[in-house]
Amino acid sequence: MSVGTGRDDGDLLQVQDVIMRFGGIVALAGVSFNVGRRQICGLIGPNGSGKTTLFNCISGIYRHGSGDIRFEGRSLSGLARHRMAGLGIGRTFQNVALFNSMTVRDNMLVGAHHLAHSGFVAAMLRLPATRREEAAMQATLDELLDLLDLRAVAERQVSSLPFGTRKRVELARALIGRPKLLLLDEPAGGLNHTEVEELERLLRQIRAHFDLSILLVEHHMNLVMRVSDSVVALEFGLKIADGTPEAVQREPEVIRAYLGETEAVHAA
Amino acid sequence: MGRTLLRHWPLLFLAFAAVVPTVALSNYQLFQLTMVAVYAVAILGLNIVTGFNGQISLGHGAFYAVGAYVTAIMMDKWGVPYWATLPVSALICACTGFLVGLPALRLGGLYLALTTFALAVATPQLLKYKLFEGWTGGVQGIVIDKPDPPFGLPINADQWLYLFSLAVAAVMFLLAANLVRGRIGRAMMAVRDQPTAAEAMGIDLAMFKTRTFAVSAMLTGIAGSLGAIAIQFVAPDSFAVFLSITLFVGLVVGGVASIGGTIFGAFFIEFVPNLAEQVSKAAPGAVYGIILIAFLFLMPGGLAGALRKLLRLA
Amino acid sequence: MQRRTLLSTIGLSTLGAMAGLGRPGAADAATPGVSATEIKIGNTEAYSGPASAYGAIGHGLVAYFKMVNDQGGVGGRKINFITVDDGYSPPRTVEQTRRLVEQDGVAFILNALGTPNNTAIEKYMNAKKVPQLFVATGADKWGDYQHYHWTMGWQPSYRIEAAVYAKDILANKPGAKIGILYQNDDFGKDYIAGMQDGLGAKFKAMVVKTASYEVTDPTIDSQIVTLQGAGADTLLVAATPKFAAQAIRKVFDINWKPLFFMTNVSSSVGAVIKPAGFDKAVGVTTVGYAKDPTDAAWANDAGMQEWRGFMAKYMPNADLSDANYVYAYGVGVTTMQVLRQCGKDFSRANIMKQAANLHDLVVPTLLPGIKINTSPTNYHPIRQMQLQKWNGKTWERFGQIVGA
Amino acid sequence: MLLEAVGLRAAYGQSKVLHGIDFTVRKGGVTALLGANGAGKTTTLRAICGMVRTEGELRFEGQRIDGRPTEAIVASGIAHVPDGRGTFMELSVEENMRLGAYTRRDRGVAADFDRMFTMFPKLRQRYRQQAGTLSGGEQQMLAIARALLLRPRLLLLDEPSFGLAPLIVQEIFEIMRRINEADGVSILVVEQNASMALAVADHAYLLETGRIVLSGPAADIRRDESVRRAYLGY
Amino acid sequence: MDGLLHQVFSGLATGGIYASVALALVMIYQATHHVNFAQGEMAMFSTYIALTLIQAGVPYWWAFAITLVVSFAIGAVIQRVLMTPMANAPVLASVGIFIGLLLMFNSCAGWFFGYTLKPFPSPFGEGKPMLAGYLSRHELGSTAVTLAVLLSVWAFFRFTRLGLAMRAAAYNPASSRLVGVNVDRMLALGWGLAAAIGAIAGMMVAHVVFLEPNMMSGVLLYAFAGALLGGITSPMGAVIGGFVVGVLENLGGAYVVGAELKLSLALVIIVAVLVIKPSGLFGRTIVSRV
Repeated sequence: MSVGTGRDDGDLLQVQDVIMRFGGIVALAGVSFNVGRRQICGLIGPNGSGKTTLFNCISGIYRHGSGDIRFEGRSLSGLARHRMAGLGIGRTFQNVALFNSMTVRDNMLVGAHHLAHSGFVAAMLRLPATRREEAAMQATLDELLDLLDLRAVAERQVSSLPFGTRKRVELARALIGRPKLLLLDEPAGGLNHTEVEELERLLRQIRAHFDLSILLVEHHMNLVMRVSDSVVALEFGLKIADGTPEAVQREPEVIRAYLGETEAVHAA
Repeated sequence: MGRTLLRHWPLLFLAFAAVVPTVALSNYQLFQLTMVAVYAVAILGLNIVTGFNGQISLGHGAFYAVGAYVTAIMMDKWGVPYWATLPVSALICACTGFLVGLPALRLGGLYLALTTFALAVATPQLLKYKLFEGWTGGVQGIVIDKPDPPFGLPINADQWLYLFSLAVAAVMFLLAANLVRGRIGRAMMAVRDQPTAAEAMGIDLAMFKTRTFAVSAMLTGIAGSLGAIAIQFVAPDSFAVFLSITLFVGLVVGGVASIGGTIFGAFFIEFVPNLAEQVSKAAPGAVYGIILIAFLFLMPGGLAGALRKLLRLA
Repeated sequence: MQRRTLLSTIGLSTLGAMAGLGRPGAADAATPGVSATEIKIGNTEAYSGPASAYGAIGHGLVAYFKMVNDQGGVGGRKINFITVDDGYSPPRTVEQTRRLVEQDGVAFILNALGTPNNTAIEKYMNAKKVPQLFVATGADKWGDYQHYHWTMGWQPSYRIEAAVYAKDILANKPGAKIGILYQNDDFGKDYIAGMQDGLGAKFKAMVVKTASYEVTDPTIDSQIVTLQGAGADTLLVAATPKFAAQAIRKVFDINWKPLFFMTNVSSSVGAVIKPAGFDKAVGVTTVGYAKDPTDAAWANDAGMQEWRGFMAKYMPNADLSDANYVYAYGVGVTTMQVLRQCGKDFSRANIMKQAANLHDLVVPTLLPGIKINTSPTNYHPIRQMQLQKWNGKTWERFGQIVGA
Repeated sequence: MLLEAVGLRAAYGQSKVLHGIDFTVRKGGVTALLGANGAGKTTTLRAICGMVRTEGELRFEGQRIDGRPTEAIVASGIAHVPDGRGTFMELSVEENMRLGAYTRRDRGVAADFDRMFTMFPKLRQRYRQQAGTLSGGEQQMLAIARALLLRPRLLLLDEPSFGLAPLIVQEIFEIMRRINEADGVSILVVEQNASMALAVADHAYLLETGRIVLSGPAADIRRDESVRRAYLGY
Repeated sequence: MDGLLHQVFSGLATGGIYASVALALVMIYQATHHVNFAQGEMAMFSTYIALTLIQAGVPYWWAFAITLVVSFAIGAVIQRVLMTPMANAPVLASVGIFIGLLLMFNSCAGWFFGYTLKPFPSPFGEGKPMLAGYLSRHELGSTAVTLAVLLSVWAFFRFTRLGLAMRAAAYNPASSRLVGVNVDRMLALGWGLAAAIGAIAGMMVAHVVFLEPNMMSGVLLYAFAGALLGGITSPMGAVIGGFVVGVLENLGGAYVVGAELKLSLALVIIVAVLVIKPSGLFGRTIVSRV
């Protein structure tokens, strides 16, 4: 099952020559790369190199200038933001963007919003179809609560949870929508070594279990290099390297612009 | 046992509210309770859009007025029975709400609040506008008849009006509760809490904001219709800006985003002005203001917020 | 836990009962509100809200009936005057009126304020056959004895007043080009209707421009400019005091010198002429029916001395320039006449009958020569008035007392 | 001792976060506060600045500061770079920096501005720009500059490496060292990246669920592999 | 043509009134990020204080100065007593408090000072109208006062350390404390200054519309409109917005829709402008990275 096929065998995500300007500043100066199916792709680069901008272009928050972003062969240009989820693109946010007044359970259920279809009238009348949809959502929800170890806090309001747990809730919220591509914005931020190792396991598990691709923006080199199938490095809105983790971290440009000598050695 | 009772408290409340007052209270007191039911539905409408969806409206009196006028005009000009005007009023108010909601897509927070406030101020002048005068009766307004109890029920008109309003209110509360409890309600709150993330979850902000406005206007409009039937009179002066402010006060003291709190808010706006007036004829406004401030001072989250806190401690 | 919910549920319901404070006791007399020792009279007033300036009328009536009681009451009974706030909102007027009639069981409602407010209760009052006496509004509709037997006005109607101006214009300035500034509500629109009555077919030709304003408007400067720009040489201002005073000043400031008619509502020397400026108002014409408390002409008038005596004793702190107290006194005097005429029969029917049976009643606060008359086919107690012009110091009456 | 905490407890509403901890910051030293998420590290910094309700004793340069309002504590010489950096997003870089010097009335402010520009050349370029448009690294630099403009004697840093690229992280830690050595500013740093933190710190405390479970010279902790594996996981 | 000019000038005069109240709204917004619905009523109350002083024989400018001080104190006290405990309450509860204050001030003014219309003196003298009869001396004078207040407010926020601290406290209280700003004092100062600016507006307005308890209810709405149109973050914008609303309203009322829809027309224009430029004509759009 797929949407707008035609090039279904190609890569899941194709970023082609994307240019993005804010006023006079060029944030992305023609970036291209692909993410294959069931791949984990790491996106690295110094702060301000355009990672988050690119991320936001893919998820539709920014409208890029020229170039094209294709998902399953279908162009995302001009597509409304709320359509992304339906196509199969899920995401998390750098600083965690949960619905703070709601419980963990309700937060996750919002993640499944696009999977159901009943509208205002049906909801007000609580038609059987609506009830069936609700029940279906609950089943997936239970599964994820266990997988991400959130069952104990399911009824808690998210604003009362510690940062690390909130990050997991956000991940769960993205996963319940059954994405084919998961965009993760610094999932390791604020986690210590042990927690990062857990995250690494979790990412592999998720890929296997949900059969999806991940685009990972992350500064934590150990994580990126260990978990990614391919890595793309940006600087000043330009791609400076693209390839396997090993190749990219040996790239002199990457070392100069991003890693610095010690980190390169350390990560290796 | 306790939990079951708790879960069914709306039903118990409804049964209690239907039987006890009808038997025990005078016609005048029943009339007051009728108005409480009316205001409760009006505040409920406001709560949907402001409490659950986070779009602050200070102009819901306008929708109340539209509902009231639709009913009054239909009864007066075309002799439509009172109950039959409700669906029409609901539809027209929903459309009006949808249209008002369109600019709301671009205007956030404060700007929306003040724009709707301006709408509230402009409402009487629009109702008086000469082009509509043939229908609205201009400044004179419209006097309508009080409904008699149907099927030869052995009750008087006030008792019937109370039961009718209560029944309509109960249905509205049920619809609203269904709405906010399910997928749509969660999406409404998601839009309020974190619009960017909501959009990433596949929620169409524009669609949600305008439709929420429509539902909200529909509820408040139905309240307007009921209010017109109960008061038997509509005139531009009945829908001055203070009506919108009153509804807002009801929302805040009842508790934002609380369905049950709405009922308390309605009691507050119905009875506190009378209380204030009994305290001082010289400055009832000051007494009302002080009661309001004192209340919010003690319970900034409204009654619902205070109860929630209490339950959490217990 | 469920007990708390239940308790709060009960709490909510009892709140309703509390505000009403018990049910009315079974009536022991034939007429509700009338016992061997007292007569209950109800009144709704705008103590809060946009029209709270008129709250003075209610306070004045309270003081007046206190005086009556101090003097022994009427027919061996004291007056129990119950006045309540409706915030000038018709729905609340309905509610408060029902409280007065059903809960407090008043014999009748006196001098309820506001046209929309009285309209809201008119049907109810007549269905219940409770007198709605001397309503505090000058709308023309309050004389409709055929349809509303239980509802009666008091002050001269705005519409008749406007017709008086129209006749004056026709007589003295037949070629006038008239501009009208009116408040966009029943009050203002009655003046348009009255001008139509008075000018008849010539209305279209003579009225060159009408401009309305809303009570929420901060100023009416633009409207005055518009009327002047339309070439009007005669101006009728149907505005409440604040806007009337603004109009007088703006007309003066832009050096416009029209023949200037001003509604009686805004003829108070203290509240309109003085703020606007004594010299700026010279030439303004209005009709009067009551004496102005701030007009030097009545400094030694016996009727106004009586009023001042009352004010000094019963409202020592009140603002003596507020014409609402004069108004209240006049209403009080009229009401007492009705009650005295009732003799021993204080049934609602007899109260209404006597209210419609006033003959040449002289009220000390009304202009000399103006008398109150009612009959079963005349529900306009005050129909007479007299034109008067501001001469810089006082209102100078001229011409005959006119009545419709 | 520059800063001394005795039996420090802190709570948000009903939930207690710190259960009575003792620690000190040596004058001229760099102290690291390590531990997992939710251990209470950030809360400790907030407690020092009077941003949460506390019990116990806090002394800065011998004076009791617990219970005093935040702005008074700050004015006494403690600068705090909070988590999330606390940038005034809506204001310009210039205004952010001027706010940093808010408590100062001496004539050295202009010179300090220049010093900041030498230390963080990016800030000079972005001087008139709205701070919300800065990248994460630039915001972190702005936050540190803002804190230094206060001329503090103690600098509290909450996760200075958060969201930053490796090179920038190195740079930030380098700057930390310079501030400490050249300007004699004492530093208390909270950091997830334990290896980095231990590299600059001279003393470290390890927090676990609101209690100090380990403390000692940073060099010892760095060397002790069993401690590293057990508590720091690397 | 003459009529048109006349309408424009009359609109400018009324616009000046809106502008002066709009400035008070900008002040409180910049300082607290609230829109104070009671601002107009507080200004009205201050004006009564001024009138009481003048009637007691205090010279105009002395009364003016004392009123500013008293109003400042009232504003600061309200902030301290009412708003400080509400700091962590939901926004809507604060709006509720503002409504309560509005009712209180309005009702108390009627109670203390009566509802009778009162003339309020102008410091600029009565005299003959100026500018070929288009503007009265007071209208010119009060416009000058409005512009002077604008200049002070603008300079205060732009150049002073206190102005910066006040804006910072409104945007980000926690960070402000961390740079040593006493946030509570800033909020109280903001309330005080807004009340004082409101008092100036009230004293200028009262001469034109006459003093009575409901004097400001109409003005406030138009002042809101002006502030929103110009951008509530910009003192300059609010003043220009006030003038624009005054003129637009007059021209629309006189030539387009007739006076009975004046307000509705103004409303439509404002919504239209805001839909195109949501931060107002002169408001800054704040960019923030997601």
